[in-house]
This record gives sequence, C-alpha cells and structure tokens, in this order.
Amino acid sequence: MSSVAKNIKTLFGKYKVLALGIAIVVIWSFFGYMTMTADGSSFLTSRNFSNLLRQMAITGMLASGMVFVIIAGEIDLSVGSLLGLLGGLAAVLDATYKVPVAGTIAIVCFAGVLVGLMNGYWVSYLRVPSFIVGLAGMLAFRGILVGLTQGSTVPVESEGLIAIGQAYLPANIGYILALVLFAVLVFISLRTRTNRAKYNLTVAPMWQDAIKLGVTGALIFGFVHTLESYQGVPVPVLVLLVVAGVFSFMANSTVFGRRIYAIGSNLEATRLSGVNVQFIKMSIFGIMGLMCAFAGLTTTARLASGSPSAGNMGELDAIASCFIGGTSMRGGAGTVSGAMIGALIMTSLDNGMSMLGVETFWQMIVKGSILLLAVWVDVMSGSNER
Amino acid sequence: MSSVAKNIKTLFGKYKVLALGIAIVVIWSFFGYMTMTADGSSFLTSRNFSNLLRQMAITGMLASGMVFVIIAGEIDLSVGSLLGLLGGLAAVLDATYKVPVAGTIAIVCFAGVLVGLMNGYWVSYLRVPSFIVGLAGMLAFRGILVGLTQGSTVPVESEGLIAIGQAYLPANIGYILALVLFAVLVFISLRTRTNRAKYNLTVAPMWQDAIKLGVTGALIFGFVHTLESYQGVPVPVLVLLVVAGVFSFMANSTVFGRRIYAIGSNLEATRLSGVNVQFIKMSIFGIMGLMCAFAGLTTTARLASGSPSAGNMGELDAIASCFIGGTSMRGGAGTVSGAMIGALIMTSLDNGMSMLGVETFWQMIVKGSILLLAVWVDVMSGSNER
Amino acid sequence: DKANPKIGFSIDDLRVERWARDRDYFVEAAKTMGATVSVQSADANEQRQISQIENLIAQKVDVIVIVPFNSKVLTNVIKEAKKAGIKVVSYDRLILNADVDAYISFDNERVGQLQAEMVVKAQPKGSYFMLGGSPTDNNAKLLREGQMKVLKPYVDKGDIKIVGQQWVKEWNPSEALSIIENALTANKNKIDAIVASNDGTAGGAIQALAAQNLAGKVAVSGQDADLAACKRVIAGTQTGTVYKPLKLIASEAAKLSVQLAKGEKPAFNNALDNGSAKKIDSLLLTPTIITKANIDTLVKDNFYTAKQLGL
Amino acid sequence: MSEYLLDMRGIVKEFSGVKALDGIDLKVRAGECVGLCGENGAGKSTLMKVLSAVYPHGTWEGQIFWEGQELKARTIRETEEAGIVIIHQELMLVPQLSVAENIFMGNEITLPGGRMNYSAMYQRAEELMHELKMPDINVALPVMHYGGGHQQLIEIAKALNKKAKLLILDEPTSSLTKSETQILLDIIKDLKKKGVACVMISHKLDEIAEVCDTISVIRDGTHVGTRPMSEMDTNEIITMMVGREIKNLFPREEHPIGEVIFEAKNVTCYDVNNPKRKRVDNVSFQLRKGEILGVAGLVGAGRTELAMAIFGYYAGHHSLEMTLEGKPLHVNSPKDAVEQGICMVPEDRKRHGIVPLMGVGHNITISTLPSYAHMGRIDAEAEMHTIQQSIARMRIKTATPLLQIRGLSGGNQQKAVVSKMLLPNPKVLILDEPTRGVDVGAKYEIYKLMFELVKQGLSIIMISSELPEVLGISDRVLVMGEGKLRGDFVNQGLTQEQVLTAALGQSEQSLAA
Ligand SMILES: Nc1ncnc2c1ncn2[C@@H]1O[C@H](COP(=O)(O)OP(=O)(O)OP(=O)(O)O)[C@@H](O)[C@H]1O
Ligand SMILES: Nc1ncnc2c1ncn2[C@@H]1O[C@H](COP(=O)(O)OP(=O)(O)OP(=O)(O)O)[C@@H](O)[C@H]1O
Ligand SMILES: O[C@@H]1[C@@H](O)[C@H](O)OC[C@H]1O
Ligand SMILES: [Mg+2]
Ligand SMILES: [Mg+2]
Repeated sequence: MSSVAKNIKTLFGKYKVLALGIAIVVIWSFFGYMTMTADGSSFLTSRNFSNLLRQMAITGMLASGMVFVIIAGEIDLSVGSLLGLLGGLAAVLDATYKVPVAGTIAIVCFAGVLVGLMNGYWVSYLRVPSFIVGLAGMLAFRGILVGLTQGSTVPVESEGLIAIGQAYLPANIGYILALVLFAVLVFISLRTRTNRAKYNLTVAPMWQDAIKLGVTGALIFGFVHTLESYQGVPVPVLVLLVVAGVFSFMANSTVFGRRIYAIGSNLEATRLSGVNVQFIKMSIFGIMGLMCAFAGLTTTARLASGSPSAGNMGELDAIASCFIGGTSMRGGAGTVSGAMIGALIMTSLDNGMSMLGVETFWQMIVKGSILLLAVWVDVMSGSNER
Repeated sequence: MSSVAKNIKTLFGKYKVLALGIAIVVIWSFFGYMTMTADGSSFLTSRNFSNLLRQMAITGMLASGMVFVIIAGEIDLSVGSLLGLLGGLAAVLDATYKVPVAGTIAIVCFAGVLVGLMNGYWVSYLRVPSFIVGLAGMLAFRGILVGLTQGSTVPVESEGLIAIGQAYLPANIGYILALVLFAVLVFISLRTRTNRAKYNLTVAPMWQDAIKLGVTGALIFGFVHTLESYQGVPVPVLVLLVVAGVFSFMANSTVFGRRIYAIGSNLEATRLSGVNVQFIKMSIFGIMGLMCAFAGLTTTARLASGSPSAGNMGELDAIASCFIGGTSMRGGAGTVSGAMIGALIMTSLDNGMSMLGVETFWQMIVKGSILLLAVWVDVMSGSNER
Repeated sequence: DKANPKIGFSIDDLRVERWARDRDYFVEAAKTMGATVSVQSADANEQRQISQIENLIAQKVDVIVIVPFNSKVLTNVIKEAKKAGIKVVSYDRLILNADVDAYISFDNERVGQLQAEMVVKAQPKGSYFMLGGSPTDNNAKLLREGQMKVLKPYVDKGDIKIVGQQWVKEWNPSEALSIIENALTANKNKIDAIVASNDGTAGGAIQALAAQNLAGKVAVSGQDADLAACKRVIAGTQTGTVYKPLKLIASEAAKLSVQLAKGEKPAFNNALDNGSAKKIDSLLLTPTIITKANIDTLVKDNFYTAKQLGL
Repeated sequence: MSEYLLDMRGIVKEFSGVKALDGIDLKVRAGECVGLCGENGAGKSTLMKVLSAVYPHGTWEGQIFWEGQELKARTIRETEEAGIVIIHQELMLVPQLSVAENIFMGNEITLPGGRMNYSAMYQRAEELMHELKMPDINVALPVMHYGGGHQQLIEIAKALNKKAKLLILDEPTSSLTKSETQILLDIIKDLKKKGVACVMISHKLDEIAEVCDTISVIRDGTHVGTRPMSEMDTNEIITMMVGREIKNLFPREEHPIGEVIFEAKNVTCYDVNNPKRKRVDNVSFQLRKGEILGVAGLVGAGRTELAMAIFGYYAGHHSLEMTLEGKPLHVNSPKDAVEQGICMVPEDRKRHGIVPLMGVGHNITISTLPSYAHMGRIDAEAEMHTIQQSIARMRIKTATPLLQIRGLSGGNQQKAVVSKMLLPNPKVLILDEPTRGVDVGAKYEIYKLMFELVKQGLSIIMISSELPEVLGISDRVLVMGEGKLRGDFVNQGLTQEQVLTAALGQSEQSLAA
C-alpha cells in the first residue's frame, strides 16, 4: 500500500509536466495547421522553432529566477525595470566608455547581483513586503535608466556583445553537447542505483531506468537536431538551457534549494529548525538580480542597443510563466522546468498569433484567457492546492 | 487594566493615522516652501488644494475598493484595465448610441459589478489565485477596450456626463453638507453613549467626546471652506468622500465588513465558524468592480472622451495607496481612511514635483523611494506586523 | 511681467529621445528671449498630462505649450486654461475639439506619407509589411493613415502587396523585433519593404532582418532621426528616417509663445480645423526625408556633430 | 424516532487512496457524554469532521442519522442549525478580531442594516467569560493578545454560545491547566443535566473517566468497541486503544546525573505587545548532565517565553546570560542554538513545528541537511536512509516518507518534529509540551526515548502543563507563576498540591491575607 501511494504521488508529479506538454502539443498543432501553405506549415519549421526559443530566452531567464522568489513566498515586480536598467548600463559601458565585452558582462552581472541583494535586504531583514519593494524598484530603476540614457536609445558597437543575443554555436557543437549531457544523465542514474543499493533502499528494475534514459535521450537529440538543421544552437538559448539546468539541480538536490521550499511553506518552522532564513531569502533575490543581468545583456544584444523602454512589463510575462508552469501562488511548491514550459507556452502564443497576423487586441484577450485557464486546470488537478 | 489596554490600543490605532497626517504636513510644507514666490506659495492655494483632490479622486476610488480586496488577503491587478474598459464603454454608449446620461451611468455601474463578480467567482469558487485572475483581466480587458474603440479615442458629447468629472457643487452647498455631516456625528456619539450605558459598559466622560467632536468639526469646516473659497466642492471629490464614508462605516460596523477582516486574518477559522466565505470574497470583487465603474466614469468625464490607454497602470497607484496607508500585505488589517491618506500622499508628490518641474526620472525615483520608506516606517511601528 | 513671461511646456513622454531634444532646444530658445520655462512629462499617460496642465494653470504661467499624448482628451483642461486667461499652443500634434491659440508642427499624417514615399522609392514593387506604432497611441493611427494615402494606389495597381500589419505595444523595440522575425518566417523571407512608424521600432525590425542577412536588402522607414537610426542609415541597413528639424520647430514655438504672451500677432502660414468653433492658426514646418545621400543635413543643422555620426 | 440522538453508520473516508475511516459506527443518546478514544491517527478528528460537515456529505460514504432523520449536510451552517457544534483540535480563532467578535463569528447580533450590535455582544461575551471564570479577559481586545490557554477557553465560550444539542470537543483540554480543565469538566456535566449530549476526544483518560458515560474506541479507522464507562477502567481503555497492555504509564528508569552542564541567569522577557509587562521576570536555573528538568506552571506562566528566549527566538525585548559546559553561551537565533548543541521542540506544532507542504522525511532532516551533503549537493540516498531510521525509531505512522506532513495526524506530526530535533545530537533538549495531543502509546514511546537519551548523557528541559507527567518523569521540577520562578524542587515525594501551591505563590497568600 505504501508503494501504491508512492506511485500515485509520483504519477501526479509527472502528470503535471505531462499536462503542460500536452498543452504545448495542442497549441503547436493548432498554429501548425493554421499556417499550413502549399509548401508545408511555416510555424512547424526548424527555423521557427529556433525563433520561438530565442524569443522565449529573455522571459525564460527571468522566469527561472522568479520561480524561486515565488516558491519562497515572495514576488518581485521590479525585474522588468531592472532588466532595462542593466541592459542600458551594458550599452552605455560599451558605447560611451568603450569597456571590453568581458568587462561589461562582469560589471553588469555584479551590478545585478548587488541590486538584487539590496532588494532582498529590504524584504528579509527590514521586513518590507516584497510586493512593495518590487513596486518601488519598478519606478526607481526605470527612473535611473531614463536618467542614465537621457531617454535616448544607445547603440551598441562591439560585435562581441551583440553576439550574446544573436550568434549561433558553430555547426554540430550542439550534437557534442547533447552527447555529453546524455552521458552525465546515464552516469547519475547508475550512481543513484548503486547508492540506493548501498543503503539497501529498494532499487527500481534496470529496464525501467533504461526506458527513462532512452526517452530522455530521444528528446534531447530531437531538440538539438531541429536546431542544428536550421543554423545551430543560438547562444541565448544555450545560456537559458544551462541556467535552467543548474537551477533545476539546485532546486532538487542542494541544501540551499531544499530550504527555499521550506521557507515558502512555513518560514517560522524553518527558522526554528536552525536555518538562517533571512540570509537565504536575501540570496534568492540576489539570484533574481543575476538573472535580470543575463536578461538585460541578452535584450541589449538582441536590439544591438540599449533602449529606455526595454523590459517594460517584463515582470508580468515572467510571473505568468511561473504560474502557468504550476508554481504555487502561496509559495512552497513549483519547478524550474514547469516555469520554462510556461514561458514556452506564452511565447508560442505570441509567436503563432503574430504569424497569423491576429489583431493586437485579440492577442491580448487570448493570452489573458489562456493564462487563466492554464492556472485553473492546474488548480483543478489539485497539484496547486494548499 | 482591561480599559487601560483598550486605551493603549485605540491610541496606537490613532497614532498610525497621526503618523500619516504628519507625513502629509511635512510634504505640503516642503512643497509650499519650494513654490514660494513674491505673491505667496502657488502650492498652498485653495485652487491647488482643489486640484489635488480632483487629481486624487480616481486613485482614491480605486483604492477604497482595493483596500477591502487586500484586507481579504487578495489582490486585483485588473482594475486599471477595467477602469479603462468601463470608461470606454461609457464614451461609446454616449457618443455612438446616444444613451441618456442616467442610462449610461446605470449600464456602466452594472457592467462593473458584473465583471467584478466574475473576477470574484474565479478567485473564490474556482480557487484561481487572485494575482492570476488580475493578470489575465489586465490583458483581456485592455484588449477588449482596444477592440471596442478600434484603438482610437472616442469623444463624449453630453455635458451631463462630463459634469461628473468637471462640475462643482453650487456655492455654499458645501457648507450645508458639512453641517449635516457634523449633526450626524454628534447624534451617533450621543447614541453610542446611551447604548453603552444601557448595557452598563464603561462610558467615556462627556468632555472627551466633546473635544473629539470639536476637533472633527473644525477639520470638516476648514476642508469645506478651502474648497468653497475656490470654486466649491468638485463633484468627483464629493463622490469620493461619500464612497470613503460609506466604506469606512461598512468596515467598522457591519457584519459584512467584520467578516472581510476575519477572512483576511484566518480564512479557515472563519469558514469553520459557518461563514460563507466564498460568497463574501466574491462580493468584495463585485464592490471593486463598482469602484472601477465610478473611476471609469470620472476618467471619461475628466478627459471628455474614452481613451484606449485610460487607466494604464492605475492598479499600481491604487495598491500603493493602500500600503502607504498601512494596509497589511498579509491581509486582515487596514483602513479605508488610511488608504485615502495614502492616495493623497501619492498625489501630493506628483502634484508638488510637477509644479517644481522636477525631471521625470527624478520623480520616478523619488516616488519609488517614498513608497518604500513609508511602508518601512509602518512595518517598524509594528502596526503592520502579523 | 510681460518682459519675461512664464511658459509651461507639457510633454507627452520625455522617455522618448525625440521629445528630450525638443525640450532642450525649446528651453534654450525661450531663455534667450527672456522667458522662463517649466517642463512637464506626462510619461505617455493622459491622466497625468491633464493634472500637470492643471498644475501649470495653478502656477499662473502666461502660455502653455502642449505636446499631447492623446490629442482628443484635453478639451476640458484647456477650457480651464482659457478661463485663467492663459494662451495655449499645440506642439507637434494638433489638439482636437479645443480652443487653442496656435498650432505648430510637422503633422504626423505628413510624416506617415514621407515614410511611405521613401520606402516606395526604394522598393516600388513587392511585398510590404506595415509595422505600426502603439495600438493605444492616437498618433500611430495618424501615421498609418498618411502611409496608406501613399500606398493605396500602388496596392490597387497590384504593384504592392501588403502581406501583414501589426501594432507595437508602447513602441517597444523588442516587440517589433519578434514581430518581424515571425513575419519573415511566415512569409519565407519574401518581404521587400517594412514601413516602420518610428526609429525605435525600425531598429528592432532591422535586427530581425540582420539575423536573416536581409539587413540592407529590405527597405525600412523610420522617424525622428535617432542617433542609432542615423548610424543605420549610414550603414545602409535603414533606408531613411523622417527628420523633423527639431531645433527649428522648438525655437519657432518658443518665439511664437513669447509673442502670444506679449500680445503680439505671430506669423502663421496656415489655418486648420480641429473640430472647435474657430479654425486654428497654424505654422506647419515641412519634415525632410533623410537618406544616406543627405545625411549631412543633420550636421549642418547642428543636430549631430560629424563625430557623433562617425562621418 | 430512534432512541439515539446521533447514529453514524459505516462511515468511510479516504484521503488520496488512504482510508482514514473504514466503516465506523458511532451512537449518542441525548444527554449522554461519549468518550472517543484512539491512538494518534486513529481517525477521531476525521470522524468528527465528517459529522460536522467540514467534509461535506458526498465526500465520504456511510450514513448519519440525526434525531431519526438522515442528515446530508453539505455546509457547516446546516449542522450548526441542526444543533451539532464542534470545538476543533487546532485553535480556530481570528487573531486580529476581538474576543467578542470571535465568540459571535458566524452568528453575530445585528441592528437593522446588517450593523454589528457591539454593546449587546460585549455584554453577552463578558457573561460567558464569567461562566468560564476568566473575568479579567477584555472582550474588546484582539484575541492575539491572549495566550494559548486563554484562547482555548475563548474557543469553548464560542461553542457554548451556540445552541448545541450535541457538543463535540476534540482535545479541548490539551492547552488547559488543571484548574481550567476542571472548570470545563464541570460545564460539561451541567450541560448533560440540561440534556445536551457531548462527544469528548481526549488523550487524558482521567478526564474521559470523569465525565463520560460511554467509551467508544477506534483504531486505524476501524471501530474496536463501545462500552459503558461504569464497566471499565483506564487501563482497559488503553489496552483497547493500543492493542497491547501498558502497565506503567511513566516508565521511569534510573540514570546517572552529572555536573551542571547548562545554566541560565536572570532571564527577563517583556511582552511583545506591551513592553512594560514582564512575561518572564528574572528567572535563573541550572541543568545537570543527564538530568530531566520539568517546568510546571499555569498557562501564561511564561514558560514558553523562557524557552523561546533561551533558544534565541523570543520576539519581544529580553535579556539573559547563559553558560554551556562552563563556557559563556551567546545565542541570537535558533541557528546559533542548534549549532551550539541546544535544540527545542516548540509548543505550537502547526505554527512553529511542521513545514506542511514538505514530506514527512524532508521535515525530519531539515535541521541536519548539510550533514548529508557534499559541497551543497544532498546525497539523497544517505538522507533517505536516516529518514527511514528515524521513522522506524519513533514509530511514525505514515504511508510513505514522501507524504506531505500536513496529512499526518497531530500526534504523528509531533513525533516527526521530535525526531527532527534529535538528529543534530544536542547536548540540551528543550521540549515545550512534548506530549500535547499525543496518545498514550506514543507518549509512552516519547518517555522511553527521553530516558534513553538522558542515559546517553543528554540533558532535557521539559515544559508541561500535565502535572502527573512532570512528576512522573522529571528528576527536578521548576515551578513558574506569572513569569517568576516560584519553586525549584528535587522530585522526591513531590506532590501535585506542593507544585500548585508554589505556582499560585504570592497570589494565593494575598488571597489568604
Ligand atoms: N487532510 C488529510 N490528508 C491526508 N490524510 C489525512 C488528512 N487528514 C487526516 N489524514 C489521515 O487520516 C488519519 C486520521 O487522522 P486524524 O486527525 O483523524 O487522527 P486523530 O485520531 O485525530 O489523531 P490525533 O489523536 O493525533 O488527533 C491519519 O492517518 C492521517 O494521516
Ligand atoms: N500576550 C501574549 N501575546 C501573544 N502570545 C501569548 C501571550 N501570552 C501567551 N502567549 C502565548 O500563549 C502560549 C502560552 O502562554 P505562555 O507561554 O506565556 O505560558 P506557558 O507557561 O507557556 O503556558 P503554556 O502551557 O500554554 O505554554 C505561548 O505560546 C505564548 O507564546
Ligand atoms: O516622434 C514620434 C511621435 O510622433 C509619435 O507620436 O510617438 C513616437 C515618436 O517616435
Ligand atoms: Mg485529532
Ligand atoms: Mg507554553
């Protein structure tokens, strides 16, 4: 009976990502059908797949930081403005002060972490609700940006910086990376088996793990193959994937990650268990800041210039992605992978509808409705319950 | 001891409004001093006072609805867009369909309540987090508005509608209303005394109540007098005052009001006490919708036309006002009067800084900082604690 | 006093490069004529703009110069201004249904026409994509009307095929970028021209073209002569931009305002109907198309230094 | 019309595939008080939640007959109107609202226009406070100003204020002291006289024995038996509950007691809400190696504050000096405390103990996570190994270590929290009401564990409001009253009377005077 319940639970866990996956399939096949022309559908092309991923990269980066903020029971409304500010900073450093690319990146990331930690300090040590801190930051950071750029668009010179947003990995590198990744996965699952055996915990039958790995491998390959058959893996997409990977690992198998969930579920109990909750909360915002830096750099690179309106409303897309991806509003539950799929759904809608040339106002209405429905389904499936 | 504790508490309660009052005084005297010219300060004029109030009317209306939403532990991000939509609807009804003013007002208010209840239904019966419902509404309502107006501005014909936002009460009516209000207050305090006596509960000494009434009376008179010495009481300001009055009463002395606090403070307990929490939550959003209708009508009237971008970001001002006014982020605590003062502070900053011709980006930075500080002070003073 | 009047300058959105420049030139010119200016930015929000105009009235300025965010919503507040005996000038965008004393502008419809013309000149035939401005910005629609005026005949003739049109929320460049990426994908890169409504959005569009090595092959219009845009024009990736000699309009506006304040009669070259009782005395300045050929005009006008443009 | 007021038949309730109730029957006559007994997780609370429609009709199987008719209530309102009133195991008050508002929550006295009739409600509330012998509660103050014990009594007042035909009390005395408990028991008795029936759930069998006419025992969601109280004694109840016999409730074992290991000097804590009021007033005490130090006192005595202050968690202003193993000890946060060998199991399990959304297992390891990690990466298997050991050692009743802890019964949650605080191998362990809401069997295990621990040289401070427990387990007993240390006895031939007299301290003498 115990194992039954276990299976049920794990199934439910999977079921959620499954549900999201199904959503994606539905959306894609819909747009695929709608954009069908004599020479095939223009939505379901390796090229558009590459577009999709590049268009979701920025939201994805924000979302992968935001998901932790929300799991910890907080929210950060300042990310859009902070993205803009850091992007602007990058442009100014590059154009005005002729700082070498590496330097620019370093400075911007440092600034991002710093500002993030500052936000976190206000929230966790000075106990100001994060909603407020975010609101304040949203105003202030945007203000600083406008002051910094004098409201004008700052064109970026150096190719290196632009590459961050626009370059592709040289052909076939993608396949190699895929292989490495797969090898790592195999290694891990093997080690887990031996480990479980060592502590005489039940070990799943070999064939199960084999199948799992097989499927994952297939997915990875298909993914990379599609990108390679266009122009290769876009740099921002690679960055996003790495970030998502690292963060998923952090969430599931590090002390830090585990404690984020604990804090979100019951802060006081966690503190009374001897955890330095305030520091952890602050760090989470630091990470969020770093993600804003990544997103800011990518934005500036993509536009080849820093614009005073960059990142406007970016926070909403990021937050929406997290919730569509099944992060719990009340904190304590959520996954990075979910947030990523959430971002992908949002982007697919934008992308597909603009391809179909749907009227802007319809786009707004549809996006709103989808957001609502997605979360509603999630709530129904009980996974989001509290 | 029991009565001592009681006094302490009431004092603390007052202390907070006091603090906010002091903030106002500081801000006003600062701007008053800065705008000082040969012929007196242009900030501290009856005219600018009238401007201030008219400029805060719309945020004030939203805030007085929002404060209940937040007390109940929810949030509504859709109000800005809903305001726009309802305002647009009013314009279309008036310009395109030539509906008589009374009809327009009725329809818009009805629509507002309806949409609000719909939001509430999603939140309380379908258990979708209000943050999401708000986000979705923010997108969808704006979209509908753009569709409705074809993205262009719809000018309003009928004077009657415009009056809602522009007209003033005929001279001296203000004084009469003030008298009536004062009379009511006196009556209430007397009845309370007799009531407490009847149930042999401690009755405060006569002179105390006398002083209280005296001070209130003075304030009311000063307020009205200033307005009268310009052009009289502006209609939107009157509407706001009535709304705020009614809502304060609702919050403090009706079953409905108290249950809102209960829900925000401990939903589970309230539910287990046999209270129909879902219905109450839904109603709160209904009220919020009505306030959006009021705000929308006022906006359209002030602009003499319905604009597709009306109310953009309006939700943020409203929410900020509530928090500056000491509403608890976690729900369960907050006052309408506080929210009103919060709105007044925000507006005073906008108004004062624009008079000083402060650079936009400075304005943003200052507003952000003030918001943060205000709430921080509130948190420090422990009143916002939970 | 009449010698050095107080002028209020209420601007749509100083976060847009273009307006920041207008402000600088205007203030400078006004100073030389002994006037003091109080500048306001409504940050693209009509509510705020109205409040700010009210505040200017409260400050008893002599003239209010307005760049409306939305030209149809200022009727009431301008009534108030007139009541207070303040002169009102409509700047760059004509304020409708209101009793304004003067209008000075390159009208947006004209700008739209120029944008279309420069593109047609570069690509007389082929598939066009219409990249509009903010769906909630009234001027975006005016620009589109101007553009269509020019394109209509060609479309009817069948020379030009409009393969898509989208509006860019908040004139946001990144949004423009995605829109064009998708348009290119949807049309298998068969797009010959993009009629972009301002330089910011044009910039986004051109990044999307660059990713397909189409930058320079596809004609792209613009507006405002942003620095970034001018560099693109020189690089040949943007066909051209509509340059509104801001220094001219700003200084003219300043002069005109001071004259109004002093009760003198400024020289107008036109009178337009804005839906109010009387026709509005107007001073219409012609915007110019800037292409690689005549980019140096900007230097001559001291709009940019040669160094800035890297010439 | 059947002879029974209430007749529940074959009730089955599942939680995500786990049967919490498996065909339970329960019958209650008018004016009868039924004691419902069972181990933690037996299903007592769940059964009562079914009855009071917290779980609406349709979410469970079986039938409920109320005064002969079948009851198919979907809302709590309906059951209350029928006359079924429940006091829940967990406190269900609204901290921000006044005592009176809480008492009348859901059935307020109103004036025309839905206005609150405060005067009337205050008056009635004050009457109730007098009935419950708490005259100096200020009914206009927010509930959060009052302590766990007081809050429980307010909860009871709230129930008494409703017109109940059947009153359900789910462990009502768990945070009450002897005297307060007595008040409650007396109230139940004269309710019975008035013909009101009661279902009383409690792990304190002496209380059950005092007021109940019939005992109904359930185990693992099944009905074990129902017998009149007159025919049985507490030991038989225990046997029925646990399925085995427990001879001695307090398995005292001799253990060596060493030198002073921990000392706290001049602990003073000021009230959070009212900085003038001392909640702990200059308390000093010593703790020896291998010693079990009981801390007795009335609710509001300030024992929890004392513990919280030592553990570095007390919110309000406070001051104290401590030494551990002779060295001065500085603690600014629970983290410091745990790292330096002091652990605490807090009193309020729901608020301070469990991390509800996490699995039982992860709750247990949260304090010691780094010890299963290399460079921040958790060795999941090593962790799971420890978890399974802890679960086995404490006999925690859970479907799987992955089950969210909020799904466990109160007692099992408590066991999990205790195991969590044992893993850091503390030198000093503070237990604040460790057996509150824990069944006899589990209590017994916890006691045995405590002795096992002190034998290994651990020292324990046990705050408890159950005098028998304090006297049954402790080597030494501190007695607190009104924040002051009123007595420090070696536990030899110490009687409840002595402790109580000490606890009441001056106040009693002043009464005498
Ligand atoms: N919400 C829930 N979700 C899942 N399982 C639950 C839930 N509530 C209770 N259970 C399970 O039902 C069983 C009975 O729980 P219940 O609280 O009724 O026990 P109890 O007899 O009241 O124990 P205690 O004496 O500790 O209060 C327990 O095994 C518990 O794990
Ligand atoms: N004035 C108060 N404000 C907030 N909480 C209080 C107050 N008084 C008591 N409490 C809480 O009520 C509970 C019991 O009160 P207290 O700790 O003072 O007495 P105690 O001796 O610990 O009694 P108990 O046996 O209930 O623990 C504790 O959790 C305490 O924190
Ligand atoms: O100059 C442009 C202005 O005319 C338009 O209205 O808004 C965007 C600006 O770029
Ligand atoms: Mg129970
Ligand atoms: Mg205690």
